[in-house]
Amino acid sequence: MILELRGVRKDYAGVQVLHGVDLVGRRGEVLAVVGANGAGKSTLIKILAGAQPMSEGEMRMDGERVEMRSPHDAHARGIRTVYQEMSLVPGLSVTENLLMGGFPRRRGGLIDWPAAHARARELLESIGFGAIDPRTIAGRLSVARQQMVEIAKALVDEPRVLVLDEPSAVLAGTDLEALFALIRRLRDRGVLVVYVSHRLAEVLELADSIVVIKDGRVIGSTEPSRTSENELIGLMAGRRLEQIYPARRADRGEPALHVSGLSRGGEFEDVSFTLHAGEIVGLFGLVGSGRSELALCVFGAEPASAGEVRVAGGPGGFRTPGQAIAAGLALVTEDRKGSGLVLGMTVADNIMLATLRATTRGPLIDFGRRRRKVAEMVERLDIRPAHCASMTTLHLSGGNQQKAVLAKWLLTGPRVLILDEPTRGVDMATRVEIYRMIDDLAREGLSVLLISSDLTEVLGATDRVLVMNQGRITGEARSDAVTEDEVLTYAIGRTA
Amino acid sequence: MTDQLAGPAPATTTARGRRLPRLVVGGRDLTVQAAFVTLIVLLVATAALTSDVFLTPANLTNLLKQMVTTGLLAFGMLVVILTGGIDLSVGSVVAFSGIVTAGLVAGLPIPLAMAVGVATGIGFGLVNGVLVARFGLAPFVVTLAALTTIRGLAFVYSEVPIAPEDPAFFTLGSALAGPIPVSTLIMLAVFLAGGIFLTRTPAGRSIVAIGGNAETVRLAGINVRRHVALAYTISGACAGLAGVILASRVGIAQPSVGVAFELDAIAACVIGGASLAGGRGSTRATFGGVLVLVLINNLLNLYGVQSFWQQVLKGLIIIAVILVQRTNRVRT
Amino acid sequence: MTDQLAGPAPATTTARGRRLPRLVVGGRDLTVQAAFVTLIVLLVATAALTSDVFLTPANLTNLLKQMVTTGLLAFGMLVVILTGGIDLSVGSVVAFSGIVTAGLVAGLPIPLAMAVGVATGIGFGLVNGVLVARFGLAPFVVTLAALTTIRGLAFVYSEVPIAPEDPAFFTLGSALAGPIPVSTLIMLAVFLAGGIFLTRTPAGRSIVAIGGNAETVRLAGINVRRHVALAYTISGACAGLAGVILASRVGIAQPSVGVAFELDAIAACVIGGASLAGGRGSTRATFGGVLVLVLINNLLNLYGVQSFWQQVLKGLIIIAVILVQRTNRVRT
Amino acid sequence: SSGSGDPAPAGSASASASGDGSYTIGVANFMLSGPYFSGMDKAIAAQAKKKGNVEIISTDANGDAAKLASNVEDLLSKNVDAVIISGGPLESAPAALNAIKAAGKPVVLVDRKFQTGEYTSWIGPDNEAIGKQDGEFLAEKLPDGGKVAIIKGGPADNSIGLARTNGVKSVLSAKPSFTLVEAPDFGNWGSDGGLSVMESLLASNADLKAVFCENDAMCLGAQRAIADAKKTKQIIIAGVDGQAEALKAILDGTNYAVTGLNDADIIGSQGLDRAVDILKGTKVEKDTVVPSPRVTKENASQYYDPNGAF
Ligand SMILES: Nc1ncnc2c1ncn2[C@@H]1O[C@H](COP(=O)(O)OP(=O)(O)OP(=O)(O)O)[C@@H](O)[C@H]1O
Ligand SMILES: Nc1ncnc2c1ncn2[C@@H]1O[C@H](COP(=O)(O)OP(=O)(O)OP(=O)(O)O)[C@@H](O)[C@H]1O
Ligand SMILES: [Mg+2]
Ligand SMILES: [Mg+2]
Repeated sequence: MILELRGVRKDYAGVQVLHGVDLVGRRGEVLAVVGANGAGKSTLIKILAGAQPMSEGEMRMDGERVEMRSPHDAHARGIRTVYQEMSLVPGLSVTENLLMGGFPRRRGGLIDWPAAHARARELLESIGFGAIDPRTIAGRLSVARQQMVEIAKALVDEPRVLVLDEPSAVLAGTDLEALFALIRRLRDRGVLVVYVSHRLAEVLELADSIVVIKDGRVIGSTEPSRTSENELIGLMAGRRLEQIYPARRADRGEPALHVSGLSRGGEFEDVSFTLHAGEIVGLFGLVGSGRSELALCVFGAEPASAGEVRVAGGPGGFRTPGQAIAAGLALVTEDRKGSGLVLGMTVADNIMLATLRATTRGPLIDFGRRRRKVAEMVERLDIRPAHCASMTTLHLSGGNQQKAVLAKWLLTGPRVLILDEPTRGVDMATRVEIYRMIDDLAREGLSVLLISSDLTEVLGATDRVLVMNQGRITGEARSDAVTEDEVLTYAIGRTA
Repeated sequence: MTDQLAGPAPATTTARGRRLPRLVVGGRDLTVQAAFVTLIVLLVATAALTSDVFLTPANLTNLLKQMVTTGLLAFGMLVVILTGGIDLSVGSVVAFSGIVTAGLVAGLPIPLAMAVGVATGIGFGLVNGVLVARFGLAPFVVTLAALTTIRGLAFVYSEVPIAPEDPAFFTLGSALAGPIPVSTLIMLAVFLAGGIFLTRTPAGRSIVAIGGNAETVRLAGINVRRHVALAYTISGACAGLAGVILASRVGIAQPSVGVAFELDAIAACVIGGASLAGGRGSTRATFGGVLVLVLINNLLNLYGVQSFWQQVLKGLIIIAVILVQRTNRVRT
Repeated sequence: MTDQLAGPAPATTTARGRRLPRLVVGGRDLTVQAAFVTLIVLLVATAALTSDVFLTPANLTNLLKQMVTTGLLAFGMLVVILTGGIDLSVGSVVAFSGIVTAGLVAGLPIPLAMAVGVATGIGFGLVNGVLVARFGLAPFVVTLAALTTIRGLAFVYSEVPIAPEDPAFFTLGSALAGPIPVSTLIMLAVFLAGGIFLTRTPAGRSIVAIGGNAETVRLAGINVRRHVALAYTISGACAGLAGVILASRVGIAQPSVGVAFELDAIAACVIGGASLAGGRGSTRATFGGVLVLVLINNLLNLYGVQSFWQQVLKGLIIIAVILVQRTNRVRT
Repeated sequence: SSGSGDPAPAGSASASASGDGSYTIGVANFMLSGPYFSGMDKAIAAQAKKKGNVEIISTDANGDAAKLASNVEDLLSKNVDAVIISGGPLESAPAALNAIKAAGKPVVLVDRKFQTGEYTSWIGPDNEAIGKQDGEFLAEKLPDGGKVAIIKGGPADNSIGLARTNGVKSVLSAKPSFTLVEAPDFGNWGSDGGLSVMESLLASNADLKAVFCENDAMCLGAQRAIADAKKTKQIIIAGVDGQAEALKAILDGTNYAVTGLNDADIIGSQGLDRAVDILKGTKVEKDTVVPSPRVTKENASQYYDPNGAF
């Protein structure tokens, strides 16, 4: 089986996003598609999946031209897709989400629920996700589990082509290994797997061939054996990146934030740590270890059941985010769409959201000053496109959305910046920029807490790392004096 | 499979808040259901203890009769609400189907006339559904316009009430099966069949899923438009049926009947815990909501509360009920 | 800064569909606005060409007067709709504030009585707002209960209409400033100030943002509850003001006035392109929506369309208007 | 006619302005969505047609007092010669009356006499007298007295309803053998409301002897509830209005015993005559009470017209 795209073009309201993309995939192959944020990967995938019509070009399967007018057409041809954006129905059970397209029925046409649950369980087990109870309401699962359900959903009836758009972004540890094993098994069974990811190490490990997309064009295709991470980054970014993580000098200053004995029933227990000015501290843990809850609690967005948060030489015990912000805290949450942005508003509106009262003249917002501030941030963080200020945030690519969130918080002039998975779904080049920005901020005296499930990142970009396991801090180490294995051991909870 | 058609609101809204004591049976959290049943039991007990009329057969039959219209409309409304929509036109459809049926009785056999009445409801529902589903118009506005248009059409059909002479016209509305009115049985049958439809058929599940995340359902290859249109058609059918039954019960069809009926139907769904954002609601709890409303009305009447104060109290009680419900909702 | 307070609906709804010719000026897509202005111009032109009464000063003054109530309610409603809520209680608030004002005129100076009337509106709005914001109850249900309760209270205050004797009571509603009614000027002032509030003050921007994503706004350190409560209070204030002006204009306050006023207000917002999901809507376009509604009414009257057919046509025209609007909305 | 094309400025058009003896008369209905009110509107139009030289422009305010005022303004801007207001449940309309006065046109009120404001003439029923009449009938029919229920219409028409109820009460409460039970809930002037209010009444008052409703529509609903409760032989019904279905029920000898005729046809047609008389300069009575005969089985055939407007 061969899947071919020829000269695919796509524009959104006149803005050209894909400029004639060619792509060939064969059965039993893992075809990786890489590219910077906004390069057009997701758009390409939506076209493959029938979720978006192409403006021009053609698609062939086995040499035969196919028309894809709806996701239904794609399903019928055995193309199954896992989208970048989560797309489960949160209120329904895992079983329903999995079998939505076709339930087992009894005579009379009614759904046979016991059979449905059994089938869902069987499916989850067969692909190594047996830990998920199919009766659970999908919205109550952790993000990682939801992602696994999402993948399982694509495998309900043997696909011929499986398209995965950044499936690993929210996975770590054993979950990630399970996913890789699954992909390899599918490939060996003759499935074509189209794989999009910003984690290049992963791509090199998994892919049979790699296609690099830049600004809506294919600018190269290669094989893992013939390239390197650095070369790929260079291709994607259009320039060479010398170094991913800036060299850190651990010149930590005065204490900036004290967290002592902080607990919140069921989520985390007795968490204590201190952040210092000029310091970047990583907080590593497996997905679901309670880090995000902790961050929200420190930020005053959720009440603690015990313990205290205090800004050094300042107030503590924040009961609202407003108080925390006033004291110099800023929080970039892990869920851009859900709690980072107002997607329907302009980028300028979003960037100014936390500092609405800072640009007023009298009771009114001073639009001139506001425009200047926004332009400054857009330039400083290189948010693209450059004229994005008046664009609806929804239309920005994921990485640029993330930068807009960051811009919003930098404008508050924080002393302590908490970043929860800030590089999830962000391309390598942009990551490097983000690391450099974090580094710059720390040099200016900010203290940064970097929450991440990416071990390499946690060790590479920070001075010190805290490890969390099941709601407790189980380890602490200097980042340059600890190995990945040691950190993992703390995170999993086994003593080495 | 529980009757609660779908789970709690997305994580962001449930993320904050206190922990309250929960009632968990066999791994399922039944606190909300239990609180709700308690509420109804409390209402009934208060009524039974404080009024010697409440438990008389006459009053109970009354209660059963009085829940028919709200019940039928509430079920149809629930289906629409599950998709994330709303149907404001049901009161006008009640008027239209009733007056058309009464008007046709002169020339057609009664069952046929009634079938035509229900069919007009189906027709209006379908038009609403197509406008919402096919053209992507806001349900609130489409059905608001329908409310006005259909009410006008009812008056255009007949400005004056129509009272069919044939006493057989009254049968549907006044017949009893043992102690239970036939109309109540019809309403219960609708709820029963509706419950099965929503929990156990692919179409029903699709409707629930659409309210949760329509794009996902579309990407799963399901025809979202058709299912949304179906939901409004069901609501129209229920309203048509309610109109026919009401006309038969009153024995006279008025073009002015049914003003603000939609509000009680919506209130019943919401008291039953349905989310107006779609995707969450249960037939059983909606039926509970109907019970609560009818009980409140009946109680206020039995206590002889004066009409204006009835309105004041009814509003306050609704707030109280959803407040209680709210406090009991899952807060993780 | 455009007056459109926030961007188009999320991608899911705009994802499919045809390309239509666009009007782009200076990089901004003005197709929707242009279509809307065209619609109003067309309505006015039709009216002017086909009716010799339309352009008479008497009729124009009439038009200006007729838009006051819907206009005031529509602005308040827009603010609430922007937060993603709805206020069904405005009609009852109109009745309550009117009757209280008329009742107080006997004992208080007229301006004071009127201030008290507006204040009752503010009070009810605040209660609605607190119930929605503090207790997280569904706006639809809270304001539905308020609709019932406040209407009941209006009747409890006075079962019969109150007609103050003092002719000064009529001044507010009937005074003219040149050719323009003072009440119309007040309404225009509300729209003007409201437009500035929503686009150029931190509180206004917060309200718009809350409708887009309340959690994001909360985490940005903004007090979401307070702003939501503020939105309902503004709606209550507008309704209170509308009630006072209406009573003064009619010269008599009735407890039964204002039934279904909320529907016109909502229709005006939606015709103006506001999204009932919140976060999207514009004061200018809402004012356009008010104009469209008032023009339709006036035209149907001028043509002598029979009352029930007026209802039918009004519904159909609303559908047509939002269909046209829809087709013109960005489709990518 | 002095129709809309006439450039004559408002105020100058008096009765004599229409030299050809034809008139345009505006009808401002407060609400047409009740059979009684639409019957009245039709009666006015029918009478105008009969006269031949009168053109009618009818408007409906849909129950909105402000809209009534602007409808009247619309009519005045179309330069009608006179205005007839069918105020329905509206208690008064100062703004409308003031506008008409300012335009110097005559205004005839039909059915509803406004509590305040200046009008030229009024033609309508005496609601309290109708209530009294029903009460007297019940007293005759039930010499041993008993329990009598009263079903009120409710907010939308309050002072009319109040007058009717007070009429009944003034007769029956003077007789110690009668007990009056007022339903707490309103029937909202419709048959469906009458039905459910009656059902509630029957649940707590099994021993009712009669029921009085403020209009016939509610009585018709109440009659069904009584039939369903199998109490047709025990309870007699007294209404007001003379709605066709009620007249028929009375004629058929059911337990619908009496109604007070509040004839929309008569009031409407006399209202139009009155307006024309005024325009012609004829001297007219200011207030005219249209008699409301008591309709029972004996005389019902005289009033029942199966094809009547109301
Ligand atoms: N619905 C839309 N309307 C307008 N522009 C859009 C829309 N969706 C995407 N775009 C634009 O198309 C371009 C490609 O976006 P796409 O999502 O395909 O990028 P991507 O390669 O998947 O990026 P990322 O790595 O950040 O996910 C971006 O510039 C984006 O702003
Ligand atoms: N809506 C929810 N309902 C039930 N449990 C939840 C919900 N959201 C999170 N949890 C659970 O709460 C625990 C803590 O979650 P939290 O998001 O704080 O963890 P985390 O370490 O930040 O992991 P992640 O990387 O997924 O964010 C996890 O076990 C998670 O599964
Ligand atoms: Mg992407
Ligand atoms: Mg997390």
